[in-house]
Amino acid sequence: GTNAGAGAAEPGAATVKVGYFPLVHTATAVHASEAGVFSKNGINVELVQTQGGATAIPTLVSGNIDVTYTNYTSVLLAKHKGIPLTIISGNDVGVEDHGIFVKKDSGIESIADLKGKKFAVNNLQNIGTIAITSLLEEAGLQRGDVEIIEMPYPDMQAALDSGNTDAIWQVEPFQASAKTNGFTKIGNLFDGPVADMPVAGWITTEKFAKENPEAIKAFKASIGESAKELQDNRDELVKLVPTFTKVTAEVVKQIEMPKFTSDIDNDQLAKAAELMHKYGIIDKPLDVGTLLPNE
Amino acid sequence: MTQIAEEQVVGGHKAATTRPRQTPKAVLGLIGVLVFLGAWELLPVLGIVNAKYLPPASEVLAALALDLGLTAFWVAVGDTMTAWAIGLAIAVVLALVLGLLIGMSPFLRRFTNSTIEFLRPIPSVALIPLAVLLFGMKIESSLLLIIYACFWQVLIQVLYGVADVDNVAMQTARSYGFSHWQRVRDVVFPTMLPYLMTGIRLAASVALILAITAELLIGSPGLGNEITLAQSGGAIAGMYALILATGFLGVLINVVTRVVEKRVLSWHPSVRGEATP
Amino acid sequence: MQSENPTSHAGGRTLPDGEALLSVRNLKKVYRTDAGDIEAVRNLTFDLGRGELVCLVGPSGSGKTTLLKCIAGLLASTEGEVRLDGQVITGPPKKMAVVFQEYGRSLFPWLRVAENVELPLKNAGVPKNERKVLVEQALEAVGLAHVPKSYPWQLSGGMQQRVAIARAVAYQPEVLLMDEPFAAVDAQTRADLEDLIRSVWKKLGVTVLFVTHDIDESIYLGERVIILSSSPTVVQEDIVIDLPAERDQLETRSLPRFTELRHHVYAEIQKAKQGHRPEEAITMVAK
Amino acid sequence: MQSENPTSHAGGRTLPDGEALLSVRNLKKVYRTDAGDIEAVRNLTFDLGRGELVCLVGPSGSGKTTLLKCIAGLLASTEGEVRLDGQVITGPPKKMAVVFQEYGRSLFPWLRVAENVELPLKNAGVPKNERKVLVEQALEAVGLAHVPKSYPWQLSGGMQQRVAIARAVAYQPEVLLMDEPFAAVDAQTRADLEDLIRSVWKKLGVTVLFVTHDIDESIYLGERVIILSSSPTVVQEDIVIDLPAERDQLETRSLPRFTELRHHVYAEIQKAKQGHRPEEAITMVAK
Amino acid sequence: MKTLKSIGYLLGLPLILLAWWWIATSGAANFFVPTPAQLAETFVETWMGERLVTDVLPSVIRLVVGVLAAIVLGIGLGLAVGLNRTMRALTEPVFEFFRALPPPVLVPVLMLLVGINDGMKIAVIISGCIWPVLLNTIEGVRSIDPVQNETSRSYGISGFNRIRYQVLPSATPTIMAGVRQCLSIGLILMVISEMFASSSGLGFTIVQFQRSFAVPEMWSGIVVLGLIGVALSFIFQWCERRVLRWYHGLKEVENAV
Ligand SMILES: Nc1ncnc2c1ncn2[C@@H]1O[C@H](COP(=O)(O)OP(=O)(O)OP(=O)(O)O)[C@@H](O)[C@H]1O
Ligand SMILES: Nc1ncnc2c1ncn2[C@@H]1O[C@H](COP(=O)(O)OP(=O)(O)OP(=O)(O)O)[C@@H](O)[C@H]1O
Ligand SMILES: [Mg+2]
Ligand SMILES: [Mg+2]
Repeated sequence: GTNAGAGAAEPGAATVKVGYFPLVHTATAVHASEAGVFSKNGINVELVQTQGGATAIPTLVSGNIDVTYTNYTSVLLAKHKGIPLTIISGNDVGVEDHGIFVKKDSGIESIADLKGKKFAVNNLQNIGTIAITSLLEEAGLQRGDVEIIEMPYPDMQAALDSGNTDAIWQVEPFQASAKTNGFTKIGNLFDGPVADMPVAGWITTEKFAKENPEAIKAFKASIGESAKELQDNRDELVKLVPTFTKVTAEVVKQIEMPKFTSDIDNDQLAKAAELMHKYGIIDKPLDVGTLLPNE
Repeated sequence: MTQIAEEQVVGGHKAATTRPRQTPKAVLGLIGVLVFLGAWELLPVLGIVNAKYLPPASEVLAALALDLGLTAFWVAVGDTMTAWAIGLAIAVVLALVLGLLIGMSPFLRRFTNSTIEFLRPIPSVALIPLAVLLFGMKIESSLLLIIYACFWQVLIQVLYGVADVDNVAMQTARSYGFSHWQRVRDVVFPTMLPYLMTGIRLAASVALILAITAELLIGSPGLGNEITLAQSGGAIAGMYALILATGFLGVLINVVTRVVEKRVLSWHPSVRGEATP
Repeated sequence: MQSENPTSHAGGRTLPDGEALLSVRNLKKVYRTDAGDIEAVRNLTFDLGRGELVCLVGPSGSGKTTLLKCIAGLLASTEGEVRLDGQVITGPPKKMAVVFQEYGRSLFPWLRVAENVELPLKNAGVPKNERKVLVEQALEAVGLAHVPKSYPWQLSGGMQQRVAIARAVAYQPEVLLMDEPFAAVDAQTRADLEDLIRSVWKKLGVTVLFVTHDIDESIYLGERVIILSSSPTVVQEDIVIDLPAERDQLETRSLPRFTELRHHVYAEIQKAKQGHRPEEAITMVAK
Repeated sequence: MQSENPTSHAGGRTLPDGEALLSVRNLKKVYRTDAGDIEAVRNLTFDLGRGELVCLVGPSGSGKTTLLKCIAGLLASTEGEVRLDGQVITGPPKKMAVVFQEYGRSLFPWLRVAENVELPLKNAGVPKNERKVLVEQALEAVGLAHVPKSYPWQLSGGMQQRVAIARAVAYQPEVLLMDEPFAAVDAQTRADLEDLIRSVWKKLGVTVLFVTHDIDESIYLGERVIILSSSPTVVQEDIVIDLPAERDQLETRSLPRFTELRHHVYAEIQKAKQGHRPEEAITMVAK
Repeated sequence: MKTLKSIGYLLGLPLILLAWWWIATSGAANFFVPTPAQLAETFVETWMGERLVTDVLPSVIRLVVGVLAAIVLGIGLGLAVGLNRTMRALTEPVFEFFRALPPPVLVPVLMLLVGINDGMKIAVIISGCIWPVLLNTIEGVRSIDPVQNETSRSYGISGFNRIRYQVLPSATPTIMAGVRQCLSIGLILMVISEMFASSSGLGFTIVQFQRSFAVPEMWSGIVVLGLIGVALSFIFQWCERRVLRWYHGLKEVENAV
C-alpha cells in the first residue's frame, strides 16, 4: 500500500482507511495520495490494498476499512439485500477501455453473430452481464441465445484461443494484450444502450457516511481533482501505474484511456438498477436514491 | 506392476550388493524434478499449449531467478510462511489433543462422528466472507482458513492412528498399572505417530495452499497476493514463477518433514526398512 | 519314600475365606464372534495362597491364556469372578506383572531394551538411580546385559522373550503371571531362568502363576501344578508338588519322586487330551 | 552297542560336489544398525543332502534364525554363499516352505485359518478341489479341523503355530525350513507333531532343516544334529543320529543310545554356552 | 432400542450445537450470519426444487467420478511407489511440488490443458484428493510387518498375487484413512472447480449466492455440502466396516474393555 502524505491535513483528523485493488482504474486514488490531493483537501487517507470481488464489501462492513472501491452492481445487489451502503464518489465510466474480442477468422463480426455462441464475463452478477444482455437485445437476440460464462479476466484469452469460449470481455490492461496477441475487437461493451455506463466507484457504510460528512466530501473532491488531472495525462499514468501494479509502462502506453470521473450519474445508476431487475439479477425494483449520501 | 513387485522381492539383495554404487536419494529426486521441468518445457514447444499462456519452464525459471533478487519477493515469502507456520502449528496441536481424546473414547467417537463428517467437507473458501467479517484482512483471517482446513486432516489421521494400537501392547501397559495418561503417552502416542506424521505432511501442504489461497482471495500480503498482482497485470511468466516458487516451498517443507520423520520414527518398519540391508 | 499317589484334588483346591490371595470362582469365559460364540473356559474354581508358586498346564487351546487375562483384569469374565485379596477384580490390579505369550508384541518397538524394562518402573514413580540399578540387575539376570541399547526388533526371539521377563522381574511385583515365558529360549538358558524365577520368588515372596507346556518344568518350578482339561475347560487336577524347597537342576530332576510326579502329570494331560473329565466337573456340566 | 562317541565333525560336514542339495559355505552375516554392526553369524560351512532331516540347535541369539533366513533367500549374506542344487541363492527358491519363529505375525490376520493355509497353494496354481483336500488334510493333521473359519487372532498361541505348520505341510515343499515350530504347543501335541513331520518327511522325501531348543526333540526327529556355538557363531559340532529309522515316542526315547546322544548334545551345548569353540573355528577366527 | 441409540448418537451433538447457535443468534442479528430458522426456511425454498436436479445432481456425479478415479489412481500409484524405493526417491519431490499448488492457481492451467468441460472439473477434483490416498497408500505399504513380507516371499507369493493377497489387505487400514480424507477434500474441490468458467452446479450456485449477498442462501448451500459429506461418509464407513472386518475384530477384542 501507499501512504498518503499528511501535508495540509488538519492535525488530529482521523485517518480514513481506503481500500483499493491495484488496477489502472484505481490510479485516481493512488495519484490523489501521492500528489498530496487528499491532504490538500484536509483528510488523512491510508490506502489499503484489498481484493476485489467477494471480500470488498464484507471487509467494509466488518469495519476494517472505511471506504472501498467496488463495482456498482455489487453495491446495488448488497443494498437490495439490505446491507446499509452509501456511494460517495464515482470513479470510472465505461468507454473504449472495455472491449469485446473474438478470435481472428472466427467469422464473428458483430454482436448479432454471437447467436448460439459463448461469451465470457468475469462475474455473472456484474455490470458485464447487464451490458452484454442489453447489447444482445439491441441486436435483436434473446438472452438465451448466447451462453454467458464466467472466468477471470487473465484466463479469458487462453480460453478464447482454445475455443472454450467464442467471445470475451477484456478491460484494460488486458485489452492491450488482447490486441497484441492478435484477437479482433468487434466493439465496445459499453456502447449503444449502455454507453457511458458507470462501472465502479467508491462506497462506504451508511454509518460512516453519517458520522463523517466532511471526510466524505473531501474524499469525493479529491477523487474529482485527481480524475481531472489524470484524464488526458497518459504520461502521468505511464509513470504511476507500474509503481503499484505489475502492468509495465509499455502496456500503459498502449491502453485505451479510461474515463475517470467522481460524478455519480443518478439516471445511469437508476438505469443500471432497472436493467438488473429486468434481467433477474435482483428480484424487486431498487430506488438508487437510497444509495446516495444526501438523502 | 509385476515387475515392480518382483524387484522388491530381491530388493534386499540388490541393496546389499550394490550398496556403494546406489544412487543417492537426492540425486534421484533431482532427476525426477528435471524430467518434470523437461516435460513442461516441451509442452509449448510441441504445440500442446500456447506459450503465450503457459510459457516454457526455462522462461518461468528465468522470471523466478529475477524474483529471487527482489526483497519484495522474500518479504512475501516471509509473510506466507509466517501464516503457514502459525496456522499449521495450531491446527496440529488442536487436532492431536482432540483426536486423542475422541479416539480413545468409544462414546465420544460415536457422539462426534456425524458432526465431524458434516463440518469436514465445508470448504475453507466458503468461509472467506466470515473470516473477513471477523478479522478483516489481518493474518487472523488467513489463520482461520488454514486452521479450519488442516485441522480435519490431522484429526482423521490421529483417529485412525489411535485405533491401530496393538492389543498386546495395550494389555502390557494396563497390566503394569499404567495410568490413563501414561498409556496415552507411552503406548497410544507412539503407535499413532506414523499416522500423525502423514497427517502433518498432508496438512503442511494444505496449510501452504490455504495460506496462498487466502492471500489470493482476501488480499492479505504474501505470495498469493503477488500472484493476483501478476495475474491482473498480465505478467504471465511472472505469475508462473510465483507458482513455481510455491511448489518449491512445498518440496522444501516435505524435505523438512522427512528429516523429522526419520528421527522420530527410526524404530518404525516404514523407516527402519530403509536402513537395514 | 512317599505315597505313590501325589496329594491331588480333582477340581481346583480352595482355601478357607481370607486365606487366599487370589480366588477364582466358577469362572466362565465365552468369546463372542461374528461366527458364533466360542467357549474358552467353562468352569474354573481354585485358590492361590499368598506367596505360592503355582504352575498351570493344559492342552493347547484349553484356555490358559484366557484364564490369565481374566486374572490380570484384562478380560471380563462371562460368569463367575476372580478376587484378589477379597476384592473382585474389575481392572488390572496394582503391583502385578504379566509376561505375555506374545512376547514380541508386548515389547514396545519404539523403546530400546533398557527403556522397555525401565518404563513400568518410571511410570510407577521409582526414582531414577534406583531404576537404573533394577534395570541393570534384571538384564544381567536374563543374560542381556550386553544389549541395553538395542531395539527389540534387533533381537532374536529368545532374547525378546528374556527382555519381557526382565521387565517383569525388575518391576518387583506382588503377583507375577507368566504365560509360557521360556518357550523361545534354549535348554540351558531355560534352566537358568527357572532358577532365576525360583530365587526371585523366594527373595520377594511374590505370588506366581506360571503357564508352561513343559511338564518337567512345571514340576521343577511349582509348589503346586494345576492341570486344565481340554475344551470345555475345567480343572482336571490340582497337585501338590512335595519336592524339597531347595531345588537343583541336576539333583531335583533325578529324584525318584520327580519322576513319579512327572509320570502322573503326563498321564493326566494325556487323559485330558483324550477327553477324560474329572467327576465333579462332569456333574457340574450335567446340571 | 555302538561306540560311545557319536560320529561327529567339529565344523559342519560337507559333501562332494553335486551330492549336496543345500550347501552353506563360509557364511557370515553382519547386521548393520545405527548403533554399530552386530555379527550374527561368523563363519558357517555345512551341507544338506537331498531328503535329509537335520536339526539345528544352539544357544539363544546364536544366529539360527539368521541362518535360516539366509538359506531361505530372505536375507543377503555379508560374506560366503548358500547354494541350492548348485545355484547360488539370491532370492527365495521355488517349492520351499518356511515356518517362522514369529508364527503369530506370519499369519495374515485378514484371512481365515483355512484361507491362510490355502493361499500359497492358490498362488502356486493348484486346482481348487485339490487345494481343498490338501488344506483339510493339513488342518486335520495338526488337530485344527474344527476351526477353519476362525481368524488367526481368535486362536490360542499354540493353535496359531499349528496353522503355520499346516500351511507349510499343505504346500508340499521340497525344502522345509522350520524355526522352533513347536515352541507354543503342549507336550502331547508336540509329540504328535513330531511324528507328523517325520511321516511327511518320509512320504514326500522333503529336505528338512529344523531349529529347536529341545535337545530330546532334535535327537528324536533328526538324522543329524548341527550344533551352533554361541556368538561369534560357527558350527560347534555336526552329529549323525544313528537311531533306527522307525521312531516311536516311547520306544526310541528309551533306547540307551538316545540317552547317550542326548547327554552328548547337552554337554556340547553347555560347552558352547561357556564359550568353548571348536579348533577349526578358532583358527579361522585367528587368521 | 439399538436404533434409538444410534439416532441419539447421530443427532445428539448436532442438536446441542444447533441450540447453541440458536441462542447465539437470537440477540443481535448479523447480516452475514443467519438464524437457524432463517436458514431452515431458505434451505427448503432453495434446494428442495428444481435445483436438486439441475445443480446438485451433476455436481455430485462429477464428485463421485472424481473421487473414485482419485482412489483408484492413488492406490495404484501408491502401490507402485511404495513398493519401490527408487520410484519413491524419483517421484517424491515432483509429487510434493504438485501437492503444494493451490487449486485456484491450478485451475487455469488445467483449463489450458483440458479445456473447459466436465473433464476439467473432474481433473481438479482428482488433482486435489488423490494426495491423501496416495500418501497413505505409500505409508501403508512401507509399514507392512516385515514378517508378513518374508512369509510371502518364502512361499513365492509375488507380483500381482502378493499385492492382492498381502500388500493391499495389510495396507488397507492406512489406505482407508486416506480415502476418508479424500471424500471431504473432493467435496471442497468440487466447489472450487465450479468457481471458474462454470454455469451450473452446486459450487457455482454457492459462489453466485455469495456474490449477490444472498447470505442465508449461501449458508444453506454450505449445509447441502455438509449433508452430502455426511452421506458420503456414512456410505464410506459402511464399506469400511465390511472391508476391514478382520481389522476391527483384531483391534476391538480387548481395546473395548
Ligand atoms: N480373541 C478371541 N476370539 C475368539 N476366540 C478366542 C480368542 N482368544 C482365544 N480364543 C479361543 O479360546 C480358546 C482358548 O484360548 P487360549 O488362548 O486361552 O488357549 P491357551 O490355553 O492359552 O492355548 P495355548 O497353549 O495354545 O496358548 C481357544 O479355543 C481359542 O480359539
Ligand atoms: N534385524 C536385526 N538387526 C540387528 N541385529 C539383529 C537382527 N536380527 C537379529 N539380530 C542379532 O543377530 C543375532 C542372532 O539372532 P537370531 O535371531 O539369528 O538368533 P537365534 O539363534 O534365532 O536366537 P533364538 O533362539 O533366541 O531365536 C542376535 O544377537 C540378534 O541380536
Ligand atoms: Mg496361550
Ligand atoms: Mg530365532
